[in-house]
Amino acid sequence: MRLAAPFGSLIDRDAPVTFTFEGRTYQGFAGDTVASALAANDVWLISRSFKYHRPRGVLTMSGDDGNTMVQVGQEPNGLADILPIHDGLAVMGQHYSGSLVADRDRWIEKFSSFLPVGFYYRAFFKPKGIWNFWEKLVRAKAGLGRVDTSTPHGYYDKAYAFADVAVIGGGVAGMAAALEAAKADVEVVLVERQPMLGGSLNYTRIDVEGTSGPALVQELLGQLRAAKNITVMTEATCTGWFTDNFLPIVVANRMVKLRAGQVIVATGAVEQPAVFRNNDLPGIMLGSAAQRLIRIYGVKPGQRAVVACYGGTGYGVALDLLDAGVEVAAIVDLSATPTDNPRRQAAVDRGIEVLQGYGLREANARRDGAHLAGVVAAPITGNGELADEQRAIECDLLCMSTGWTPAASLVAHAAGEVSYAERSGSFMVRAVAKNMQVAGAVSGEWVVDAAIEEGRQAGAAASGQDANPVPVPRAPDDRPPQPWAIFPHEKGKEFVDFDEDLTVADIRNSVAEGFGDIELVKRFSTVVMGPSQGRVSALNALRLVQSHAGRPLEGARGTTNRPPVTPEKFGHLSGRGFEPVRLTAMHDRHVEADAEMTVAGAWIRPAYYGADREQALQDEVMCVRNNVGLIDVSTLGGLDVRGPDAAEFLDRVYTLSYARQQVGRARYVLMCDQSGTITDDGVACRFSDDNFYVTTTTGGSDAVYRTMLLWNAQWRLDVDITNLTGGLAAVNIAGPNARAVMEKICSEVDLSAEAFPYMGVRLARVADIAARLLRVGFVGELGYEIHAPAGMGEALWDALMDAGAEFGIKPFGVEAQRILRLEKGHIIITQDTDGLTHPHEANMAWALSRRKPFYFGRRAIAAQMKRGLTRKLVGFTLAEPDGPLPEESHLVVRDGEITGRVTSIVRSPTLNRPIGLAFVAPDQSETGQSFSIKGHGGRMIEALVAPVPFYDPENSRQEM
Amino acid sequence: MKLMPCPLNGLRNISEFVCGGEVTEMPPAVTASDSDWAAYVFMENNAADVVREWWLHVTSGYWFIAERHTASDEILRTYPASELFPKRFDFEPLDDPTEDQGGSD
Amino acid sequence: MPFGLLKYGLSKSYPADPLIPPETELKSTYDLVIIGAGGHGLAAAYYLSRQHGINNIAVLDKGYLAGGNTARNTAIIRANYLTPEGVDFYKESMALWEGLSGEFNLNLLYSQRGHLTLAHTDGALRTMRWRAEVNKHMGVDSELAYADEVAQLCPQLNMSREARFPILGALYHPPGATARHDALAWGFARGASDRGVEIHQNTEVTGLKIDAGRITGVETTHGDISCGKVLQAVAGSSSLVAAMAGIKLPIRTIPLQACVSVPLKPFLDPIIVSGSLHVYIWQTARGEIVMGGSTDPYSLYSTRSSLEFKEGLMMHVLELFPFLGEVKLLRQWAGMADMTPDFSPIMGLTPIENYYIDSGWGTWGFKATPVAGFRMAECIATNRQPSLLEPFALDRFDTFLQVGERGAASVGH
Amino acid sequence: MAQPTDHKRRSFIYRQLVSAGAEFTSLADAAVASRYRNEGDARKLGIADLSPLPRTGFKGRQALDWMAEQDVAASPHNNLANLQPDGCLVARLADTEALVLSDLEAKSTTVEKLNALEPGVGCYPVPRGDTYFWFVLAGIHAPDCLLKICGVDIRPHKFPNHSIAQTSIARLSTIAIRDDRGSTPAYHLLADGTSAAYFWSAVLDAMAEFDGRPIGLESLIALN
Repeated sequence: MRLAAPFGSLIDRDAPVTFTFEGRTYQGFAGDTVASALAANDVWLISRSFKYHRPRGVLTMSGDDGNTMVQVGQEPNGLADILPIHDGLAVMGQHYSGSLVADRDRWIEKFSSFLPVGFYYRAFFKPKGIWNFWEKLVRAKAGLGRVDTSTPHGYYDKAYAFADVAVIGGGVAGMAAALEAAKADVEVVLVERQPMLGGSLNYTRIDVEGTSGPALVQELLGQLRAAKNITVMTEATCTGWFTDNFLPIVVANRMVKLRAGQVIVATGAVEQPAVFRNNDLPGIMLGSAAQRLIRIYGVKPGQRAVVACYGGTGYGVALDLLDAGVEVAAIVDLSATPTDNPRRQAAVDRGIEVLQGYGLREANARRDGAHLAGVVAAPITGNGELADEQRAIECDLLCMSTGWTPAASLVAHAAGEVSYAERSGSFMVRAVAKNMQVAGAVSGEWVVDAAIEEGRQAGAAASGQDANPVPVPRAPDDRPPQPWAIFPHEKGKEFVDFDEDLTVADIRNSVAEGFGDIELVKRFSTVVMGPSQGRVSALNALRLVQSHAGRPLEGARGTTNRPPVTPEKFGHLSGRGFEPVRLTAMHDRHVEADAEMTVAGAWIRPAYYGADREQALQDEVMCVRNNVGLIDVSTLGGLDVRGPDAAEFLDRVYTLSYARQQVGRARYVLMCDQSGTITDDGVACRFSDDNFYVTTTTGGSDAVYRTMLLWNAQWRLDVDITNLTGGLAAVNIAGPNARAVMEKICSEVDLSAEAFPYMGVRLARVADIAARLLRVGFVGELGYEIHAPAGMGEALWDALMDAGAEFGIKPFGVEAQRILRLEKGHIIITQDTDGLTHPHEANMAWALSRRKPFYFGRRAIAAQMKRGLTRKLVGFTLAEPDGPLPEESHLVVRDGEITGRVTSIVRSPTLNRPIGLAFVAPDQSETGQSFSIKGHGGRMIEALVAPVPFYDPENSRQEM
Repeated sequence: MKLMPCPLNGLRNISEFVCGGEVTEMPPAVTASDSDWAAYVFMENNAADVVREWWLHVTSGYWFIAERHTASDEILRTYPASELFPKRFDFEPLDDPTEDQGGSD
Repeated sequence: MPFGLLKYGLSKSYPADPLIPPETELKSTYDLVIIGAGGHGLAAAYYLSRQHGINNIAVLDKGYLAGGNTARNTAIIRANYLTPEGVDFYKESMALWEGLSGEFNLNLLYSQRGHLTLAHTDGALRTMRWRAEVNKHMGVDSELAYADEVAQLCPQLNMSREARFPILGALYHPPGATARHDALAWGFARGASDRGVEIHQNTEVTGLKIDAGRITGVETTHGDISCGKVLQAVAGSSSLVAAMAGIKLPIRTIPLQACVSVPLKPFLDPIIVSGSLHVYIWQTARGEIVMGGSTDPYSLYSTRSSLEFKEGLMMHVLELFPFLGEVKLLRQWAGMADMTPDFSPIMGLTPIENYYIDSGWGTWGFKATPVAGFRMAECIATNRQPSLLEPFALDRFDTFLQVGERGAASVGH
Repeated sequence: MAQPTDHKRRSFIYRQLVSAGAEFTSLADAAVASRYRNEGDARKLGIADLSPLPRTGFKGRQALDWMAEQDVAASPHNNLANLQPDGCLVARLADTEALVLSDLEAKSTTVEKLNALEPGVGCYPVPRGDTYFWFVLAGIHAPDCLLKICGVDIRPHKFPNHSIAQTSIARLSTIAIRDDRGSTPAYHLLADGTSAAYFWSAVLDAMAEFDGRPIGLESLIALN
């Protein structure tokens, strides 16, 4: 039922909102959460528990528990108590079979005595493999919300933000901290997860009249509005602390990543439930939850209430209940003796019966089991012990105000110290990281004025106005420590962890199993592992574990607190999902030519042109062999190495030697790593004494470039290295007609074999585009690589295609190139080599200079050769050319032993027979030797070692 | 995210950088024993202590040295490589270089 | 109602048989001290006492039982490695795994869901076929699955050709399994202590006593111990402990992070791994999605969490499963991985006599726990390098002899 | 009206510009998008493609000295740009490297002049006109927009005019130079030309929330 104003500070009664829950239509107001709106409609059953499917409802009203998890549209596990409603919102309960009200899985609880903590470790494993059967049943019952595989990829993004001082928590302590910090000329950001600032003063009652709290908030709000350099973020959740004060803050569909010089944690405290039989029934909630319902949402939390408490807070709850028209049947005060507190006096004056020194034995459910019907209280005779005499009290609402724990997650993430203190009967922040301050309830300061003062001091310290703040002069904390609000019951069902349905016995039994450490109890019992991550269970769990394990509570730590503070959507973490793509200057020409594109790291390249792959490869290969083809090789890396020491530098980096290389010539380059493994290759073109242009493999340029920079930072040679990869478009025009085509558009250089021989390089204009001409070729035909400014790449491509049109020039893709190079016996690094291949294994001893004191891998290669070769890369053909074709990576096997593998194989269009490269044992590597390949279905295929190149062994074609 | 004080670019998110591993000394390239060389290539101090490391600021292609504590992740100091490597380094030549062409044109 | 549970309902006394033995006083001498009460150390103790009758053993840990990588790993078990030596080794491990629940009388939730290692490039496809061929040849069940088969094995995957990194195929490993990582350690702990082995938590080794190249004892925070032999099994601290013995290792210790979602109803059966996207993902019996990726970018002795890890991982998880955007991440954590140059462990004898090492597990030590314990026990009992461990000996690096797993280099687990 | 394909040198993304309704004008040796149908509001937020405009770079131990000898003065500090009398901008990226950007109307001849010379040992030209695309993000929302994809604090009060950030923007290695147009914040963005199409769409995505759209060179010049 709704209460009249001024109750309901957040709801807009002029803005009704219609939504559905479990298919039924309900009405709430703008500002309502799902749970508050349902409560206003007297709907208290919101969810079902994880293990026993017990009815669950509102507990904290602050999103700190997992009792109100619902399915909201395509979002599973939404928290109804903080999830705002809007028109048309469709909410469903989750984790039940049948309906939420009549959950057919309630039977499971009947067997609870057979399902002790960790029961699944005790059974379902005999005979061997049977778990695979049982697991399906367990899995079906486990889990909570459903994920809908048709859920669209929502729009989430991110933004960076910066502040000198970030204040997390917009309660009075946080507000005061922000105001004080802002007095220094610094940027302050104040982050509050609720829609409004003020924190607990928006709902708790700190005085008899219940007016001073709201007044204080208004005053501070006024000052905040006046301050210029404070940015206030509401409905903004800081989900964690990361190194150097990097704070993810979730706002709507964005994750803001706030970098702060100083962080002030003013996140307050979380009220803790009492532990007694049936303490999880709907209708049993925290005192603060009832007050949130009354004051923030204007909802009457029940008709007849009992308040369990100690100290003053609970009496404030009782007064609020009375003001809200709730009958307060009794106050169960757990403290042995009355505290002298005006709110207590007022409650007594207003005729509320106080059961002093009483505890809670049990709660009883309504006949349908879905709501609280009454509680049984009894005098406390010791820690968790109750006298036999007892009082049964009818009520539909029980407010628990029996203790708090600081919301210190951020302090813990920053490796501050949080541990149990007997003095307060709760966790306490003992130490905080540098560049972090704490203020208010999170630091154990409950007195409002002192919390504000503490906030001011934190703000001053954080903004550098006060380097080392003196500890806040606190009024001597005369409050008694929080009571031991755990009352075991012989019949059990006293829930310590609502997420996991764990009772006192479960914790006790975990300790009895030998798990003395809270971390081990967690792993065995899953306590604090559920959706609320121990926010309302860690305190009671630690109390029980330490007492049962006979370990001291003072100074005891809970389980490690890790991010996120509250669950984060994958979408928020992913954001837009930036994944850079590199396209060559001719990319669109390929697409226009109907190329099938393929991903090569960051690059996207043409695999082949046309729809029919087989035909395309055949045509492309034959066009290169018999006519002329054009391939885009812009993805090859290009590095300029310039300076007097350029040759010396290449000598140290690559395995061959370059000191004597002539200007105008290209020479192969091979790079190994320090362990002797081949890592990259290309050619080095010497355009002048102190200028080499070096190419790398596709995707290799960054690594090679970085390696060069790193080593020259140590060698200090007089060279400069520039990565031109993206800046140069490159094509390879190859085939017997390549020269004829080139002569049409490149008149500056004599292209004749004599003037511009194989492995020659020139600078010349091609189609009036300044270019580097390389007479090198991977494909084994007369050919030219043309490297030209990327901005003119498309024009270059067009010019070559036009010039070649009369010859029937065709573009060819990476796949045809792979075939062509294989016919020519060239290896592809990372295809024909692997993570350990050294040059000798790849038949490249010829590429290893023996007159240099150093190149990467020199010593490692020599050392490995002392062991002798263990494998060798050879060319091969098949004994039955028309027999079945093995595939790449099929194994070479001898007497059951793996001696190698096929690295490349193809049925050569040119030679019209299978050819390939394979690793074999050294003693099977002589030309003509036969070896066996284990093909499809394990069928052995005989192969014969063949000399490479397979095609044009005299190299007459590429040198013509 | 951790911040790295780059000598060239100032305080930056560490995701802008690549760690090049500990700064180690190369044994004499020609005269060192195989096992010394193996140790140089494979073995790591991997100490839980302040370690001198190579770091690269990727966008600017700038390698520098950082002194970082590998347990606390605290970066105590960063500076240009020239501070550790002030002058040109040359390898002592092979005593009798075999007369091969090291590959042919 | 399985019989195993009846007794709990019918008897008031709990528990029938405590999982973890009560702590005892630390003695001043043992035949063997095992440094590290994680899965590997406990497994070695278990098999030493069970197979070799050696039980005068103290297993020491600086923290709580199995609180290191045993409690922080990906809980994935597979044998689909690339090299014959690797496959042989993990094959034996899986064989042991299958019998452990019965042996321990403890359900390890060993669950064979099938394991898919996705290939997004033809190069990766080639590597997957290579692994499949080696696996099959060695008697391990693996097959190369092409896109259409992958779509059938895991219909939830985004198989769009338009994806930034389209899925071309996968290495399918039907016996790929998961298990309850903590339970494994408890089983070995109980099994070992039933045979007389002592486990001492919160007992840190601060020094090693070495006399003429021979180990003679250890110094601990609870006093010195003299012993004939010492095994170090301390993933994440291998270099630091080895340094006490004057041994340098080819190891870089790098954090490996992982995270878990809020529980969901079952929607994902197999284990999905993508090397190029650095993602592994599977759903636990509780319904949580367990996810991880590659190791952190630089070495660090810390289990701190980082935001950038989650950001990168979730970006790629959503590429594979675009419909998970509304699902929530519950918790993240980190372990410390000892990375070796050849992505293979370092096990067996060391230059120090009677000092044995079990290290270098990188990101995949969990699945090897039984076999590592079994073979290290043999190594310690016989003081000889078992043939199965030959390829993984520390001295391999002296001669630049690396294990070839680097060929399959990608996110492992 | 000129077409991008009238010239051999073309913007890396001229097709995207055409489909965005660009009209082109020939400038130097290429065609630049001078205006758009349904053009964005340059004062609020717009992005312009200046890739066709002249620019160059020099590297090497002597690079800065050599440029000084040509009366092209780089800033004494790294990561700071220096406006030259003829309107071109010299961005000092390191002790050994600088970038030279033409003025928006390409009146400056500095780039042309420098490229014509042949510096000696220790100073090496780098064809930045080809290695980098060149976009300008301008408007009062430009800082907020950049903060969605850039981790460096480039807000005007923290990042003075002519400051340079060599950083990762939308996960692409980018050089960002603040160079306000009159009172309007503006940032030159230069990065690997082969990723121009990717970057263009990533920035437009980030601009959408501010109703940012492509703008032509004309409205960029008009901002002064």
